[in-house]
Amino acid sequence: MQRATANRLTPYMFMAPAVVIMVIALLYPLGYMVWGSFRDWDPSQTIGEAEFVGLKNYITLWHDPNFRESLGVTLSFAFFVVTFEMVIGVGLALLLDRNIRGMSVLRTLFILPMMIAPVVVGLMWRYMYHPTVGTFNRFFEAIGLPTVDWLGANALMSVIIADIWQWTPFIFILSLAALQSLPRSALEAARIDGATGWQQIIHIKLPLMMPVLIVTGLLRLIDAFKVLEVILVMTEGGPGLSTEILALRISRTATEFRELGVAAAMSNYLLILLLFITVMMFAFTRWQEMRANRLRAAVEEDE
Amino acid sequence: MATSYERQPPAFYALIAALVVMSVGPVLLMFVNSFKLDVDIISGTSGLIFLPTIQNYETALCDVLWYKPDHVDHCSLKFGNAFGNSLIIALVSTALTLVIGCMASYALVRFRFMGRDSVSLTTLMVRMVPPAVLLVPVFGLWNNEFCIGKTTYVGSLIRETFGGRGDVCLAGTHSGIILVYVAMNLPFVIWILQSFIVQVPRSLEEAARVDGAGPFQVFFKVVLPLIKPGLAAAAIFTFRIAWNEYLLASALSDRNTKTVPILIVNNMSEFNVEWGVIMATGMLLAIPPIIFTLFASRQIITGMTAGAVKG
Amino acid sequence: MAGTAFANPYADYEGTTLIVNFPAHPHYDAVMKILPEFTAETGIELEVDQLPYLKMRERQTLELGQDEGEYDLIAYVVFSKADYVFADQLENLAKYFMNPKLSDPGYDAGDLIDGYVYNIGFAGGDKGYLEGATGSLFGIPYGSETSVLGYRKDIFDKHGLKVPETYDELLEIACKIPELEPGMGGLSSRAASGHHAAHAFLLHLNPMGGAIFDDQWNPVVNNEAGVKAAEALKTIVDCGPEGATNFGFGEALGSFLNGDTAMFLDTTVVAGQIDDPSKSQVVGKVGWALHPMGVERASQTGGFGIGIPANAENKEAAFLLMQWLTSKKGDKLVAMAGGNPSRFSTHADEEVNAKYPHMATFGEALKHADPDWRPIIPVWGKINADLGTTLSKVLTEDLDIQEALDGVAERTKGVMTEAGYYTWN
Amino acid sequence: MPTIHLENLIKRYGDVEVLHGIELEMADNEFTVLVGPSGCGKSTTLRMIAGLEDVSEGEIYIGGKPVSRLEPKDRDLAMVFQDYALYPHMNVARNMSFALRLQKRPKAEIDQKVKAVAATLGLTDYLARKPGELSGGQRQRVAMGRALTRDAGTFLFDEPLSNLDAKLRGQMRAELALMSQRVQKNMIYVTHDQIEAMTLADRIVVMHGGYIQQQGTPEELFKRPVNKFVAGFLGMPPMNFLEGEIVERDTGVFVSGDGFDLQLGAEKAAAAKAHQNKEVILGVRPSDLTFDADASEQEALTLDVMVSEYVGAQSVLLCRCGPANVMVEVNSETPVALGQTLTFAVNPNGVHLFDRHSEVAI
Amino acid sequence: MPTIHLENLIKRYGDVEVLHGIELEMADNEFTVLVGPSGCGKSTTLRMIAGLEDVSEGEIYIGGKPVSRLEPKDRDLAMVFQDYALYPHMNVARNMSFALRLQKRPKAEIDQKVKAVAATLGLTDYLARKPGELSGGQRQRVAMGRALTRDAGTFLFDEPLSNLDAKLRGQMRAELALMSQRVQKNMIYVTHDQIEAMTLADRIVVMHGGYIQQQGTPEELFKRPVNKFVAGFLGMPPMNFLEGEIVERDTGVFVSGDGFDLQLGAEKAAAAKAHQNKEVILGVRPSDLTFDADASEQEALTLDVMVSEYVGAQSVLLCRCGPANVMVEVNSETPVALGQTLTFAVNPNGVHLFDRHSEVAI
Ligand SMILES: Nc1ncnc2c1ncn2[C@@H]1O[C@H](COP(=O)(O)OP(=O)(O)OP(=O)(O)O)[C@@H](O)[C@H]1O
Ligand SMILES: Nc1ncnc2c1ncn2[C@@H]1O[C@H](COP(=O)(O)OP(=O)(O)OP(=O)(O)O)[C@@H](O)[C@H]1O
Ligand SMILES: [Mg+2]
Ligand SMILES: [Mg+2]
Repeated sequence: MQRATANRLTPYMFMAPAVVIMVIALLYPLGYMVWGSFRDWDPSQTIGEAEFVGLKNYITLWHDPNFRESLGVTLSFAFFVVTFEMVIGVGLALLLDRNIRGMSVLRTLFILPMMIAPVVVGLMWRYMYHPTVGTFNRFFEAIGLPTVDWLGANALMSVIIADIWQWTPFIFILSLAALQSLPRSALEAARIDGATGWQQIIHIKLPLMMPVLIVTGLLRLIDAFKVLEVILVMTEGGPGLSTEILALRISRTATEFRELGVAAAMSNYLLILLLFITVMMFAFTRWQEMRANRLRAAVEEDE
Repeated sequence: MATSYERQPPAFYALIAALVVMSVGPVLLMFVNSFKLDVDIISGTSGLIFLPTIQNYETALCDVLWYKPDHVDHCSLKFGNAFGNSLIIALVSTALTLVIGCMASYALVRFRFMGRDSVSLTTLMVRMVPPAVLLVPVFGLWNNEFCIGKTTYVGSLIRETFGGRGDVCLAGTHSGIILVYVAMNLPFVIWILQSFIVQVPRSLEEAARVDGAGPFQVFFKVVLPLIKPGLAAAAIFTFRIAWNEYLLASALSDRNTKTVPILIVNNMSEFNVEWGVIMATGMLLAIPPIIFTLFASRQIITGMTAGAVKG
Repeated sequence: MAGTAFANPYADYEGTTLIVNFPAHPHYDAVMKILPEFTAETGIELEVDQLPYLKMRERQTLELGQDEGEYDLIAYVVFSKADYVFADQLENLAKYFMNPKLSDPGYDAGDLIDGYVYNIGFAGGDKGYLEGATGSLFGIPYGSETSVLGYRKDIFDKHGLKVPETYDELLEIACKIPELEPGMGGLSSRAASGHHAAHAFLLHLNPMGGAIFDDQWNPVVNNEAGVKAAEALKTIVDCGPEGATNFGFGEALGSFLNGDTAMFLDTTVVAGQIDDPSKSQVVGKVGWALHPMGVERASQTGGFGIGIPANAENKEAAFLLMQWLTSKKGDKLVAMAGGNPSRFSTHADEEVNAKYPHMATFGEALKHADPDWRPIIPVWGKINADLGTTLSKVLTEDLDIQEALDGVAERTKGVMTEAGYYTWN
Repeated sequence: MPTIHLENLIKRYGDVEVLHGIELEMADNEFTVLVGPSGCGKSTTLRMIAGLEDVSEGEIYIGGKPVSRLEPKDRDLAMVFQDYALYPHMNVARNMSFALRLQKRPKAEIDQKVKAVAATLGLTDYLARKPGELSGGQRQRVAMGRALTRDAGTFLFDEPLSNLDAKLRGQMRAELALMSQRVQKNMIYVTHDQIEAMTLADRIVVMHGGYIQQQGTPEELFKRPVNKFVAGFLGMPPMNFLEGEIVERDTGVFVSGDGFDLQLGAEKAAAAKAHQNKEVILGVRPSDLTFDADASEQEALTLDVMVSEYVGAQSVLLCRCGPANVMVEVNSETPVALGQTLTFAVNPNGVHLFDRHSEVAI
Repeated sequence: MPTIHLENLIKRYGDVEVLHGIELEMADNEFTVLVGPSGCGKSTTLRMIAGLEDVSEGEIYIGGKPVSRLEPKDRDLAMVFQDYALYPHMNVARNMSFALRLQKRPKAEIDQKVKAVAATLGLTDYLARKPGELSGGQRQRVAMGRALTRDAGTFLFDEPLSNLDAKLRGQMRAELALMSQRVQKNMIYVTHDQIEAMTLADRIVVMHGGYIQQQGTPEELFKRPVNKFVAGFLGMPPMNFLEGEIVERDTGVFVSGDGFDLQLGAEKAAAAKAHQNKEVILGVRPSDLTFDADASEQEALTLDVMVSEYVGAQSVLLCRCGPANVMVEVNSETPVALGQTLTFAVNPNGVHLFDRHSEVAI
């Protein structure tokens, strides 16, 4: 009998350490932050001293055009970044999913960009984007192309490119790992069934990788909303607000404007947004499962 | 058994080469620059027409060098020390995160239990908090809540042995930073590993259970080895994040627990961007994670579960 | 006993270790070189925590918030003064200067550059953040700077150009250079979104006779002086080196060091780098002149001061260090080490001038230093940011200057109301 | 070793009920074989005994005490899985020794045990291989070996020999038979193979569609199947079924249908009488039909040969008798022409009768 | 349909050589069955033909042209895997229709085909299930179905029936036999089941340890095995082997050993003469030993019964003849006591002789 109870406790035993740590180190501060978002909170005050202002922070933000603008920037940034990285990353993984000599070296080469400290990456790209001495424009000049005003007119694009460069490896590695742990026999069967390389990818590999891909995309999305250092170093959000994504604005609000309350409120907006996306995603997958089941039921009906 | 390598069309290699150039190019540039004087870097003398100098590395490593390079008149960078901190923090936190993380995700995948979904969603949610916001509360908590009063026995003991003042707090200690990193990376690990654990054939676990393995034995002896690819991937990222994270580290570390990224940032006052030194430090900083990746990515191998079951 | 005490005021503090928080900044790099001397002389150990100044500010905000802080002495940026004093986190220096055991009679406070002192040290006087009847001293300027005009002697000689005295001349020459020297920019100024742009604008605002606020805290940036300043900035950037629109300080200076521009109008701290062959290609080719005048001469003042945190552990010792650093002796040492002195005497000192010919000019510039070139109030950060982004739009997206500034003024008004500056009228 | 008792065991997957109340009592160290068509619930039953599927309803008793809440490891049993379920990251040796290593047995003992089992399974050369590098049969043997190295109280086998060749199968069967006598253990064994079932079982349990059809000694089931399904399921080639009805004549009781008219032996007749003129199904095993040209009408079937299958010593003839197909075996030497009509004597004790509707034996 | 020709096929895994030069020629739409003990290389051969394992040496010709460099899809074949290899994410229907969908066949046709095949395999109720929710046998049937829905030029089966019960197996066998006649295709079929091999094969190929031992029609192999291995491998219960030697007496040629002294029939004698006094092995199938109390010394074996196994209609007796074990079959009715000594007449045409060293048939 007591075994049965032990049995029931197992999952909790497995969960416990993770839960404890996250509660201490994330949920608690998180609550702190949510609580703070209702106060007019200056970094040199402790939260206790800060004056309670209710929803004021949220409302002011809602009407603040700058906030909206950078929300827009954030969304488009996240969208492009994630889409491109998914496509390139998965593509690369599919390309490298074979055993050729020096594979692990190749992999490492491709992961390299991710391993450089963000600040340095930022500097590096800022350097390469430099209008005159920058690598790109020098190259363009060399081959007689018109130079591009990278961090000026096309700042957002430039930032996106840099981020893609740095974070595609993330998708790449995870999808590669997923690919490698697919059931080989199913793939053999597919080859016998006359599937071309493409068809194998579309009908077998991708569907079987889907769980990993969804999660990966989601995590990447979340991170895309949090990119900070690279952009900070590259453009400091400029020109104008054209690259001031929310994370950046949040940290500026916290440090430059010294309005922690507002910063907190801002990140709560961000949080809500992300939650919304996430829940939508799950809702969608769930819905698909349900549909599949219903179909199944239907079929088993008319048998 | 010797694996036979597939031969590939030249086009394939061409493509790969191109991609490699794209991804490695900037790093290469950075590498080259780290051997230039700032003056050459700024003037962007591209290509390799310059006389390489190790000055930058000397500056970066000035506190570990046995001799005193003449161009540095005082050694502002405590690289050696910081490097040590980074290593400890990154390794420990990665290890912890992986173990704890995959236990949790195993529970989430294999067991149905109260509040399962809410847990898994919460984990994701906490991942969404921008560090910029965590900064202030965490700093407050680490300095005030998570402390041993200096009056208490333990506290006073520590103070006597290690010196310092005020209560003994998480802030400024390795464990303080490690704790945050573990927490930060857990959601990621948990979520990634879930999708790998799902793919482990259940009947293997069943076999183990019949063979007399308890839940933990099943997990550590059967499941864990089979999700190596996932683990490796996860490890790479956790390590990478723990290694490069700047914001929280800068808030939680004191002068003796600084990590290398902090050094770098501190080194670039906007009045005087020391390009060379930063590049050099950047390169040095990149080496450990690269080595780590090299080893980890060997674990990402095909056919872990070959021959396990029919189906 | 007492005899020794007289002999050595530092005796009581021998062996104590001070933890000091300095910015990563050429001046303080110079300071680092002279600190060993202090330890040698006083037996007071030092541990320095050097941070880039924005980071330093964050760090301090967090540290000063604690009831027991780490730092005994901090260098702070001018605009932190308001916050720290307001939050009661800086020691009022009065009680130390009053303490005979501590204060050195030979310390000639009058010799300190008053512009700096008022700007950086004082609080509680006029407008709340300046000197004045109600004001008192919370810090001492250290590593403070002013704006001067650097120009390429060789270029100017080559084309027989005259060093600009007024803004009109400045702008004219700035735009003539690119024609004379193809590929070379006139004057390299920072312009990147954020505080770079704002700073560059303010650089021209006072000379043009403008200001952010009038005495009733009403925003007046959008008066025609303001517009003139903005136009000046725009002209400069347009005639500047390629891609100047998103230059930060780094690029701006970079292009000057690189010989891509003929003039550089900004802080004095760059002098050191310009003469460093490992960084610059224009060593010895640069001459210095006063910040050109518009309707008046008004060179910017800025940089750092040093003060004692309220939650410091060894305040007396900290004061001693502070006093030593800013004493005539210390000041000269720093100057020789390549820092920027904060005493008139040092600027005049021929030994210093021998080593750094430009010092005289700098000293001259300081006479025109304007302590109130921008308000030092808690909400400034926000206004500054807004100003910065808006100007950046002006420079990149050709937003009309007048309406841009009107916008700033309006939003500023909002902020100020919010912050309660109009409670009395 | 403990008795095992299944009490009204029910299993549902979602709302599909796949086991409808299994009642089963297995005596000490009895060798029980579960047979039944694919998908009838054999594996499920086995897995429930092992504790791998939870019990939807009913209870399992091992040695008298209810175990359906216990973890598998607390039920003291070893199992061979239908889909091998080998640990892909361990080589054969480690696969087989896993359980023992968990029990922290002394190294020497483990080695010796593994070696011994490997030898009997002919795996000695493969001990160092990973499952991925083995052939199907070799994998199955490893799975088998994993169970045999244990000395658990109960052994569960789910088609442990299905991938082995006749020869090897024969050997393993002998091995098992020996083992079940030597070590006194309970064995529950799922198989498809007639011969295996017949030779190994102390008792055979025939399942169909989630129900138990009949259980008993091989001989019982073979001689006295309780219904048409069991009769048809056991025996290779399968029993022949012919539709007919009981007619009583003064000469005796006959079962007659399209193409035959057969007199029943004494005691069958007695049983049949009750079913006067009822529609029945006549069942005769090929082995009860012997080629005999001069057998009399009412003790024989006359069949038209359609197909002749060569099966080594014997040939199987597929013939027609009226509307029905009938299989018979003849010695391969007997010359047979297709389309030829032959008479086969019916062994009177080999006659089975079933009610045509309930399909229950008469 | 194309002929298939394996030319000196060699396969190495690392440095383990598992196939040593397979030579095989298969005529148009011939039904070839590969049999052999577990691990002898059947699957490997099949997988090489399919193009799933690359050829270490030698060449494969399909319809005359070398294919060993071709992708599987370009070889126009369908295959059933020993380990099912179902697509875990597709339900049964989609699993079976995958190939057709790839070929962009019209929806209607696909449905109709799938339905048809599912019906013959008894999978109709499971079309919507995912493989994970199927029983072992059902999975195997799906694997089978996947091949059958194709109309490829060549069909490869790797033990497609090993998890099915006798009944179903019988049906499927019939199905296959029919199909192989109806659709004119090449079939290469790996099995362990004697009966399957015998009944389905146009030609049987016996493999052992990576070599082909013998190939030919079932009857050939059964009647004239070229060596002891083949003789012992085919036939259930297996052939009995007794060590003895050839002795020529004036009465005729005898093979005599410990416990027997048997006169050889005419043509065997002729063959045997050459091997005067050579050490040989006498092989007799149980089916060639018939219980006959009054058979004469030199045409019979006298055996002591040790074990009696009940196998339905027949019982198998395990007896001793001198040092050797001998299996015989008797009708279950014949009363037999253990330890009893019985005489069995030997069918003179059922006598096989092998050289004791080379084990080659004489
Ligand atoms: N990947 C591999 N690495 C090394 N050896 C292997 C590998 N795969 C198979 N073998 C060996 O090759 C031999 C032939 O394997 P194969 O699967 O062809 O046997 P099989 O005839 O199919 O046996 P079964 O009837 O048991 O399936 C076996 O001894 C096996 O151990
Ligand atoms: N996870 C599941 N969900 C739904 N139905 C299932 C599941 N697993 C098995 N079944 C069904 O339960 C029935 C019994 O399955 P089981 O595996 O016990 O059959 P079996 O007797 O072992 O057949 P076989 O001899 O083919 O292995 C089958 O019809 C199968 O389709
Ligand atoms: Mg089963
Ligand atoms: Mg095989």
